[in-house]
Amino acid sequence: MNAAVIVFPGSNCDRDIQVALAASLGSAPEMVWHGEASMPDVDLIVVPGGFSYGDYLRSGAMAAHSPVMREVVRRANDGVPVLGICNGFQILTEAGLLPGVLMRNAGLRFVCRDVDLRVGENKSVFTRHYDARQVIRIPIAHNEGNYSTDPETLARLEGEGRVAFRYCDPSGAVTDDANPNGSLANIAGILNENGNVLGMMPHPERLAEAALGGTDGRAMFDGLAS
Amino acid sequence: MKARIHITLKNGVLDPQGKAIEHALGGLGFAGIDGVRQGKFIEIDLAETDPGKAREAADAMCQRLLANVVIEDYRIDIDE
Amino acid sequence: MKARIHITLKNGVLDPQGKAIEHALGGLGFAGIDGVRQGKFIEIDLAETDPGKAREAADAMCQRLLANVVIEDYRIDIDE
Amino acid sequence: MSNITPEIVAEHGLTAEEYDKVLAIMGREPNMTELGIFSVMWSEHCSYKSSKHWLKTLPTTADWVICGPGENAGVIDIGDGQAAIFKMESHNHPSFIEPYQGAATGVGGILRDVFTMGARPIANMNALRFGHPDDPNTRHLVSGVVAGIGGYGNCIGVPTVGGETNFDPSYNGNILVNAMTVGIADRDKIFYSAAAGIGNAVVYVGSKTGRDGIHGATMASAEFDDDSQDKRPTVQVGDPFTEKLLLEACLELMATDAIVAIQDMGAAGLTSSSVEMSSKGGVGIELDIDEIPVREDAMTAYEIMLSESQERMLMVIRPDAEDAARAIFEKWELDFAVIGRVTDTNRLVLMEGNAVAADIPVPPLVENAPEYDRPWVATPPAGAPSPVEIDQTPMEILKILMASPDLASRRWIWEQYDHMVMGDTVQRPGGDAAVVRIHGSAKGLAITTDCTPRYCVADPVQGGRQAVAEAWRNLTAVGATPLAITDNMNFGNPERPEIMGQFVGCIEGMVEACKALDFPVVSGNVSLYNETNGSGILPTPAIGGVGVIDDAARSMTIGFRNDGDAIVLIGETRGHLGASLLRREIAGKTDGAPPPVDLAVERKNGDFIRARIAGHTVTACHDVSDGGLLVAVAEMALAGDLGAELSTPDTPEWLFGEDQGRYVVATPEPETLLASAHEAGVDAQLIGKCGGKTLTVNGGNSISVTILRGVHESWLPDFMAGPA
Ligand SMILES: Nc1ncnc2c1ncn2[C@@H]1O[C@H](COP(=O)(O)OP(=O)(O)O)[C@@H](O)[C@H]1O
Ligand SMILES: [Mg+2]
Repeated sequence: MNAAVIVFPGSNCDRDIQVALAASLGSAPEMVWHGEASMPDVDLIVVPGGFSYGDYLRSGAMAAHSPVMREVVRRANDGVPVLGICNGFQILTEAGLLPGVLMRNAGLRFVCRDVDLRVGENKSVFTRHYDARQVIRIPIAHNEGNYSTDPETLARLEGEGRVAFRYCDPSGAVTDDANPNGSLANIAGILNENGNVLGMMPHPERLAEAALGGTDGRAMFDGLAS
Repeated sequence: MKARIHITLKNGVLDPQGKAIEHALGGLGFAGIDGVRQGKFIEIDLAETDPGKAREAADAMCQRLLANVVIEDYRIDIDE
Repeated sequence: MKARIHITLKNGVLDPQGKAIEHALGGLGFAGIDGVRQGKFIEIDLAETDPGKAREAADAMCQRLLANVVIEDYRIDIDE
Repeated sequence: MSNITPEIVAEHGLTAEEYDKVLAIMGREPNMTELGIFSVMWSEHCSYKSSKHWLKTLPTTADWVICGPGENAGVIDIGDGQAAIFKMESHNHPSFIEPYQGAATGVGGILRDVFTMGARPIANMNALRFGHPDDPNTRHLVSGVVAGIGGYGNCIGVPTVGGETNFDPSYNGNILVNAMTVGIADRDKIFYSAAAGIGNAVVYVGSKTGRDGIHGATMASAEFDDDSQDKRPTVQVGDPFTEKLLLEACLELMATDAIVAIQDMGAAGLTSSSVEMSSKGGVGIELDIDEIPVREDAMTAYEIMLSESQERMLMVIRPDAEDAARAIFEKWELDFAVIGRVTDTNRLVLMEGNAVAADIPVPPLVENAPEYDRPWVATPPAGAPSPVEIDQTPMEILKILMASPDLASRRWIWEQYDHMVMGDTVQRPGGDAAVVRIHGSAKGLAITTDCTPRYCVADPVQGGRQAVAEAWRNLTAVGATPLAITDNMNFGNPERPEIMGQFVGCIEGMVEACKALDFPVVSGNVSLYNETNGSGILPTPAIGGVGVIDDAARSMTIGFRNDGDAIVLIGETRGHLGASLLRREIAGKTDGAPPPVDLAVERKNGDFIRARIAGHTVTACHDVSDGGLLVAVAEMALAGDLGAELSTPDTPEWLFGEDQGRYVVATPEPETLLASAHEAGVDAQLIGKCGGKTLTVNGGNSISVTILRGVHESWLPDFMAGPA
């Protein structure tokens, strides 16, 4: 199992995901600079968190046009699993791999804290090591994680079981109080039609080790490894 | 030649910043505010001298990068 | 009545966003760009019906909240 | 006929005597550019002319100190061939004028100070002081400063892991924004600023130069008055994205052997960096003004030399390495320009085409910089505290204190900071010290910032001691070995003897504490003239402490863990209420001497605690500071979401006295702990046990942990939700 992590100018969670993947996959992923037009043959592509191009203009907008993204889109369409975390999620929506947009947090403030997430279906390669509806604790750290889309798209996401994670309370109840950024239907992460592209605002790589306060993120990477 | 571009959220797309500004203005005691929308205003200096060509270029820039046409409308004004 | 407000960085104030946008447009192959500045465009619907009063209100809003007058200039247009 | 009128000299913040020195050094009348260079180099901010005399008395050495004050940041040996590099710096005036950008560029500046020396920044801290919550400006300033610190640190991807925040009317017109950065480097790969190699290229990298912050350095040394608004155009805008690129490019280049010397461009930009590099290297530097990357047209030599545009660096490069270096900066899409050469003239020469725009002998510019032993008067002793009448029960008092501005939870602040990025934050904000693991190892650094200004104003010497001691205590409380400090001396107008007396007193106390605790000062910063219309801030010597812990994952936390654990108080309780929080919040008084710090006891108690934590005999530990014993216990109950029953005298003195050198610990084996304390001659007593959902004193007066959490957590968010 070998993976690639795309590095953009301004990415800053690239090393974090590299460490988390290495722990689960047993081998360090390749770090691929955004300027590359080609990419090694890999079984997993991760678009990491951070502030690509400073989040200037619109978060993810400029990175979505990097040369390497054309290749990422091609591989995604060939069925290669692609995981976008935080800024990576924003980039995947801007690149058209996932529907909807991530707008400014409803509270207009950056939010960094652990949140409870309710897993949706657990059929995808990303969620298969979780139980369906399991409640997990994962940190968020973003300014623009307020997911929004049109009613038709939302209906499809819901109908096709493509809402991978929702913000919830510790008991798993999806409430407004548990929604940290105003996201539509408390959406924290979504899948594409084929289920091989996942975008999520929370950072599973940040709680994948007991020393850092939790391991709920680890199951995602173990699931990808197996 | 200058392209002056207004990028605004499509009608129906909710605007958290606009909402927050409206709320904050209320908090400051400003009354009679029926709505606030926040957009972007981008000015681009172009070497191009032909207004038609300049507009075409600006339009392409909006389509490719400046606007997210899923949720945003844009308006381009060219002034010599 | 509508107040249309343009908020732009004062001359000489660094505009990191404009700089980055200019750079990205270059990367997309757009040539002949001599500069990009990004500002805000805010539209406010006001119950006020007197243009003068509306402008006064909008000006107060800019001073108190909308514009950061330390580094930004603003322009107000009132249309009925 | 002379171009340099006394008015121009005054506008440049130079006194007549100082200008006479300039004339003597130059042997002629300087031109405007030269005058500008002298004015920034001799400003309080760059020359430390009022403080140098006293800063020299600070202890700065220890076996583990690799580089003390004088370079961009301090460097200490943390073992395994690695060094920790850190410094704290103020951005007070700019943050008052434009809170977001002022605070953001403050963070950007301190980050550069640290990575200039070859370190990768691994943590940021921030020590903030705001005016009274009721001051109409306070909310706006808090919101802008916090957003600015987060905006810069979050974007560049360095975790902001802690800090401190106080509110006091004395800061109404002069908030304090002190930012600290800690970085890690290989101890044999540290970079310094001394230029060398006659003929070597002087290279400019980073952002282009604009008309940003011209005279920021002199402004940072000028007392505020009501027309300070006019000084507004000097505010600079931060570009954290460019700084991130600059950081990566510099570290990439530092991995090669291309760099002879490197210096960030901070206050006074190109001027101080080039003067610094030539004076440290005992060489001259010749710069070609036309080669300097500029952002605006028609910039004069004066503007270019005094500009404080951010995200810029100056380097001296090996001749053979120029192309390789250029390639790295081009990859990161940053400007890279050879703007001059190292010369053997000991002069700073600026060429504009073939014309000489400035020509200054560097040694006298630096060595003859003014240095004042300003007159000072010692702060009169505060005397015995007046009695405080109290009719509330202990728990009523506790509720008020826990919801008071200086004790309420700072969650609203730290949740706006990415405190986890880089994946090594073992202890997040909320404890006594942050603990950040050194990447790829089990070892960690503990980091804290501390100062109690109300103590410093009542008795500067005790206040100076206490600030250093509390930092040492907070590092100890997580189980770390305290190694060294950086300081940020924030004071009023040093030309007033009573203010200078506060400065001298605080330094004296710091010197004593640093010596007694083997806790040397390796870097620091001074911010004077924090004064509006003649009224100064509380003396605020902010201390940033760094310690090391072998196994970060085993660092101690403040939360009660186990039902039934015994609670033991370490350190003697005399019930000192002078200058206490209880006095201020409950009795509305601020009088009385602050609690004295017995440094010998401080050390004995701290060493005892550290040994117990290392021996795994305690399950929670928290030092006793603002608000005294009951507040400390309450914070431990909240952090662990577990109540406690105390059996202690329930007098205000006992429960809320702020006697120093104390810790509260929880332990399953109190007998062993008390016995070893007795052996070590450490004052220790059993004061209760953990358990339940309430906090109770002597089986009577009690409060539910949930209610306590409510008031503690809600003050700051509620305050900030008020009208903008
Ligand atoms: N401005 C700030 N930014 C981040 N964390 C802060 C800030 N102010 C306070 N904190 C955190 O809040 C906690 C309590 O602060 P403080 O009362 O100063 O701790 P102590 O009394 O142990 O020095 C600490 O963990 C500190 O790091
Ligand atoms: Mg403490």
